[in-house]
Amino acid sequence: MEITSAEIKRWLFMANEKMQYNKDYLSELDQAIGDGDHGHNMARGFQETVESLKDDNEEDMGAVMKSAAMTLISKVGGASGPLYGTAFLKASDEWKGKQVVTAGEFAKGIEAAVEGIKTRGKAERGGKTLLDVWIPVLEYVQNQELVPTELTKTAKEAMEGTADMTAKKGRASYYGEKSTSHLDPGAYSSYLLFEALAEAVTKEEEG
Amino acid sequence: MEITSAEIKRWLFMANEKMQYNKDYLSELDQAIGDGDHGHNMARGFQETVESLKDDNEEDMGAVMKSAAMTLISKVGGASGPLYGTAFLKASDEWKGKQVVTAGEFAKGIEAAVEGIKTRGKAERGGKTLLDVWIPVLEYVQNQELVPTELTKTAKEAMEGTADMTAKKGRASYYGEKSTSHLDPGAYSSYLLFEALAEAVTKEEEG
Amino acid sequence: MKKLINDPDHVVDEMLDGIAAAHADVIRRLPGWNVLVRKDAPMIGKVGLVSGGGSGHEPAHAGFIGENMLDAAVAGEVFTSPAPDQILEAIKAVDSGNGVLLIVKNYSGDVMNFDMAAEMAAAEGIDTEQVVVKDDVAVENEEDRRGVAGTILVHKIVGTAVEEGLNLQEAAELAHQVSGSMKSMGVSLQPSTVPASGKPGFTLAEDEMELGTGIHGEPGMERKKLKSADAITEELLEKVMAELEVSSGDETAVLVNGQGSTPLMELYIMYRKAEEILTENNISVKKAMVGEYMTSLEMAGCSFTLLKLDSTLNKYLP
Amino acid sequence: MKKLINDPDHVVDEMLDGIAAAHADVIRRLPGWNVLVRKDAPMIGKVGLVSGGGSGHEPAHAGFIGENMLDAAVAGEVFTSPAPDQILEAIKAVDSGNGVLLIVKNYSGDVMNFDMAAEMAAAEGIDTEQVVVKDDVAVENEEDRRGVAGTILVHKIVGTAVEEGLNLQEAAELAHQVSGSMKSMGVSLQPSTVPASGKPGFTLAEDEMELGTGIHGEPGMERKKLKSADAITEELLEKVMAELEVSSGDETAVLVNGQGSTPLMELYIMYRKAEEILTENNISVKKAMVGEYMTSLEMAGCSFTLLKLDSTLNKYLP
Ligand SMILES: Nc1ncnc2c1ncn2[C@@H]1O[C@H](COP(=O)(O)OP(=O)(O)O)[C@@H](O)[C@H]1O
Ligand SMILES: Nc1ncnc2c1ncn2[C@@H]1O[C@H](COP(=O)(O)OP(=O)(O)O)[C@@H](O)[C@H]1O
Ligand SMILES: [Mg+2]
Ligand SMILES: [Mg+2]
Ligand SMILES: [Mg+2]
Ligand SMILES: [Mg+2]
Repeated sequence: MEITSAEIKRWLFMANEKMQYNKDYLSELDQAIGDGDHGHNMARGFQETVESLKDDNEEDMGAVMKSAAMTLISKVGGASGPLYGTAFLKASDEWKGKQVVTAGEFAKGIEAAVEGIKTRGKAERGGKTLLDVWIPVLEYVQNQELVPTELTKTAKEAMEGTADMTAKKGRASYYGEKSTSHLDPGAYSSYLLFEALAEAVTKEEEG
Repeated sequence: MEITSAEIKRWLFMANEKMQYNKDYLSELDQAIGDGDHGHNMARGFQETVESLKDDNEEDMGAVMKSAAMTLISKVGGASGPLYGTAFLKASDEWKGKQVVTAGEFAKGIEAAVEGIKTRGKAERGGKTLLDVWIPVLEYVQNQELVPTELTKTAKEAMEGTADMTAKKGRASYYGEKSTSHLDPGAYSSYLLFEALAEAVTKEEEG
Repeated sequence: MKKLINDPDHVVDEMLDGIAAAHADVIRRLPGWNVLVRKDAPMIGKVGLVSGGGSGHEPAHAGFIGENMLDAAVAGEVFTSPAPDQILEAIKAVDSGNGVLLIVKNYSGDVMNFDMAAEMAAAEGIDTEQVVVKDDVAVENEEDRRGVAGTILVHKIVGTAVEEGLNLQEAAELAHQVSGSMKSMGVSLQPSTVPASGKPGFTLAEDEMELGTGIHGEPGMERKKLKSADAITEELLEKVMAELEVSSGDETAVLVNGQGSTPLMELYIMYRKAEEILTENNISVKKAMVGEYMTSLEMAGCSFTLLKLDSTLNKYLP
Repeated sequence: MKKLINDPDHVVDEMLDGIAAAHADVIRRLPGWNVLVRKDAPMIGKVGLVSGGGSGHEPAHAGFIGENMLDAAVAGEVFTSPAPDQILEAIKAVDSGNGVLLIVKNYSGDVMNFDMAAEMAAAEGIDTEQVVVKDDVAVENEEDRRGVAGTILVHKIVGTAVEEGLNLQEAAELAHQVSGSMKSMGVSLQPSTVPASGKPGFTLAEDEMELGTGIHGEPGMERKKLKSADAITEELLEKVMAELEVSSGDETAVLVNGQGSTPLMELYIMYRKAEEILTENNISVKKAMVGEYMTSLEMAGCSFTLLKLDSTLNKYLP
C-alpha cells in the first residue's frame, strides 16, 4: 500500500474536522488534568493549517507536511504546538520531494516524528502523553500493512490505555496520582489524528 | 424633675448595653441603605465610653458628657462619630460645672446638641437622619415634664417615622427613592439612646 | 467570606504594621495611631499633604505617600472614615510651619471628621486648607458627588507642586483646580465583603452590572445587563466626557482604575477602547494610568477618570 | 463568567493594544505580533532580555519592560505558552549584536517553545542563553518545579545588571544564580476563569484553601481548611525557608505576590507576619515587595518568594 500527497492533504483536512468537532471534549479532558485549553489549541492550529493548504496545489508530500508543521508550531502554542509541530517537521524531512511514499517510507516518517517528540518533550513511553499513542501506531505501521480499521483500533486502544497511567510530563504531572484514571488529552487528539489518517486512506480506496 | 450626674452616667452605661445588644441589627439597617457598619461603629464607641467612665468618680455632668463626647469622636468614626460626638460636646458645654440639672437646663443641653448636629451635618429635619429623632425628643423635653414612658414613645414614633422619608444626607442619600420604607440606622441608634435615658431615670425613681 | 486575615477587628492595625514594615525606607507609622507618614516628615519649608479615609481602598491612600505625593495618610476602619484625633495627629506630624492641605473625598463622614480635625488643628495654631473631591458623576447633584479614583490625581499633581514650593494658599487653589477639572464614573460586576460584617455589600445577578457604584458599594445610577467591554467603555466615557465638557483639541489625563479583583487584562482592554473614542473626538491623552489606584477590597469592576489639562496642570502632571 | 471583555478570542490582542497605547512612552507593539518591546530597543551595546509566557499573569511580563528590566515580552493565549515564531520576533527586535537572554518559567510548553525559538535564532546567527526559573517548591521533584512569582526578581536583578554592561555569558550566570537562590510557594482561595473556557479552573469549598497551587491553577500540595493569615504565613514561609536553607544572619528579599483578587490589605497582613518570622530567625529583609506582580487572572490567594542575597545580588537589587 502506498500513500499519496493527496491522501496526506485529505488526512489534514479530516484531522481538522475532528479537532473542531471534538474541541470542547479535548478541552474538557484537559480541564481535568491540565488547564483546559488543549481542544482550543488543536482546533486553532488545524484550522489555520487547512486554511493555508486550501488553495495550495503543492504535490510534494514533504512540502505539505512542512507547511502544516510550521502552521502548527506558530498557531497551537502551549505544549502541544511544539510537539505536533516537531513531529510533522521531522516527518516532512523524510518525505521531502516525494508525491507518494511506500508503507516503509511512511513508517520512516512516523519514526522520525516519534523521535522528534521524544527529544522535544524529553518524554518516554508510559508518561501519559501523546507519545503513548504515537509509539503504538509507529510499531503498527512498522510491522503491518496499513489496514484502516486496524490503525484506528490500535490508536484507540493506545489512547484508552493512558487512563491507567500516571502523568510524568507536562501540566498533568502536577496532578500526580490524581491524573490516573483520566484520559490524556494529547493522546486523545493523537488518536483523532490517526483515525483521520485511517479515514483518509479509506476514502481513497473507495474513490 | 431634675437629672443628676449619676443618672447621666447610668444613661451612658445603659446606652452601651443597648448598642451592644442591637449591634447586628443596626448594621443590618445600615446594610440596606448604607454600608453596614453603623452597629459596629456605635458599639465600638459606646464600649470605649463606658470603659473610660468605669473607674471615674467625676461628679460634674459636663465633664462626664465631655469625656463621652471625646471618646465617641475618637472611636466611632464614620458619619455618626462626629455627629454623636458633637451633640454630646455641645450638651456638655451647657451642663458644665453642674452635678444636677433642672428639666429646663436639661432641655438646653439637648437643644445645643441638636444645633451641633445640624451644623456639623449640614442637615435639616426630614432628611432621614438621627435628627429626625433628636428634634422630636428636643420638642418633647422643651414642652413637657420628662415622663420616661412618654420619652421612649416619642423617640420610638419618631424613629419609625423615618421609614416614610427619603434620605437627603449621608450615605443613604445615594439610594435616593430606594431608601424610602427603610428605617434610618442613625435614627434607630438615637431611639436606643433615648430609650436608655428613659430607663436610666426610671431606675433612679425606683431606687 | 474567604479572606487571608486573622481577626476582622485587627485588619487595619495589622495592615498598617505590614505597610510600615515593608516600606520602612519611605514610611513610618505614628506609634499608637492609624497614621502612616513619610519617613522624613515634616519636610522643612514644604506644605504638608494629608489624605485618608476608610480602609479597604488600598493602595489608597498610604501607597501614595512619598516624594511628589502625600506626606501622610490616615486610615479609618474598613469603609469608615477615620476619627478627627487620628487626622489631627497626621496634621501635626507633617506640619513644618507651612500649613497642611487636607485632601478629602466627599462622604459625609470624611467631610465631618476632617472638618473637626481642621478645627482642632486651628486650636493648636496649625493652618490647614481642605479640598473636597467630588469627581463621581454617577450622582446627579454636584454637591453630593462622591470622591472616587480621581482623588489620586490630586495627590500626584498637588504633591508635585508643593515639592516645587507652592504655599498653602496656592496648593489649595491648585487642588481645587484639579478637582474641578476631572470627572469619574465606574461600573461594578461583583460586590466586596467588609471583614467585620462578613456579608457582600450588594448582590448582582450573573448577567448584571451596575453603572456608577460608589467605592464602598453604594448604589449607582442603573443596573442593567452586562455588555461588552467596548459598549461599557463607550457608555461610561460618554457620560464623563459630557459632564467634563471636553471638546476637540483638549488635552487630558486618563485613569482606568481597577476596583480590586478585575484583572489588568480587562482594564487594558477598556483603556484601548477609551483611547480610541478620545482620539476619534480629537482629544489627546497626555498621560494614561491603568491599574489599581483606589480599590474597594475585592469588588470587580473599574472606573474611568478624565482630567482636562491646561498649562498649569501640565506643569505638575507626573 | 463575568468579565469586562469583548470576545474571548480577542482578549490578548486587545490587551496588547491597550498596553501599547497606554504606555507608548516606554513600549511599542511589533506590528502583527503578540510581542511588546521597549520603545528604544535594540539598545546598542546591551544584552537583550526577553521573557514571556501565557497571558493572564499581568502585569507579568509586559509590565516589566523598561529600564533595568526586560527589553521585550511575548504573550501567548491566556495560560498558553506563546509559539516560537513570536518569541523569535522578540529576540530579533531586541538583539543589538550582544545576544539575548531568555527568561523562561519551567512549564513544558514554555520550555519547548523557547527552545525552538532559540534554535531558530541560532539559525539566524543570534546568540541566546536561557534561564529556566523553577522557584515553586510546591512541586517535590526539583527539575519539575514550576516558575512562579520569583521570575520577576530575575527580570529586575538581571535587568539592572545588563544595563550596567554584563555580557551574555555573565548575564546568564547571574540569572542562574538568582534563580537558584530563591524559592516560592503560594496558597489559593478561589479559582480563576479563562475567558475561552468560561469555567473556573478548579473548585474549593467555602472553608477550604489549597496550598501550593500553580499560577494557572494547577493542583498544589494539599487542600485543607482555611486558617488564619498568620498560620498560613507560618506554614508557607517555613516550607520556603527550609527549602532555601536560610539561616541566622542571612540577608533576603521578600516578595508577597497577589494572585489577582486578593486585596492589598490581606497581602500586607501576611507580609507583617512574614517579617516577624524572619526577624525571629535573625534573617534580615533588605527589600520587600508586596503587590500583584504575577497574577492568575482573578484567582484569590498569594505566594511568598524568598531570595537569599549575597554581595553580587545585593549589587543589582533594585
Ligand atoms: N513534555 C511532554 N512530552 C510529551 N508530551 C507532552 C509533554 N507535555 C505535554 N505533553 C502533551 O501535551 C498535552 C497538553 O497539551 P496542551 O493542553 O495543548 O498544552 P499545555 O499543557 O501547555 O496547556 C498533554 O495531554 C500531553 O499529551
Ligand atoms: N450629614 C448628616 N447629617 C445628619 N446625620 C447624618 C449625616 N450623615 C449621616 N448621618 C447619620 O449617620 C448614620 C450613619 O452612620 P454610620 O453608618 O455610622 O456612618 P457612615 O455613613 O459613615 O457609614 C445615618 O443613618 C444618619 O442617621
Ligand atoms: Mg492544556
Ligand atoms: Mg454606615
Ligand atoms: Mg461607614
Ligand atoms: Mg495551556
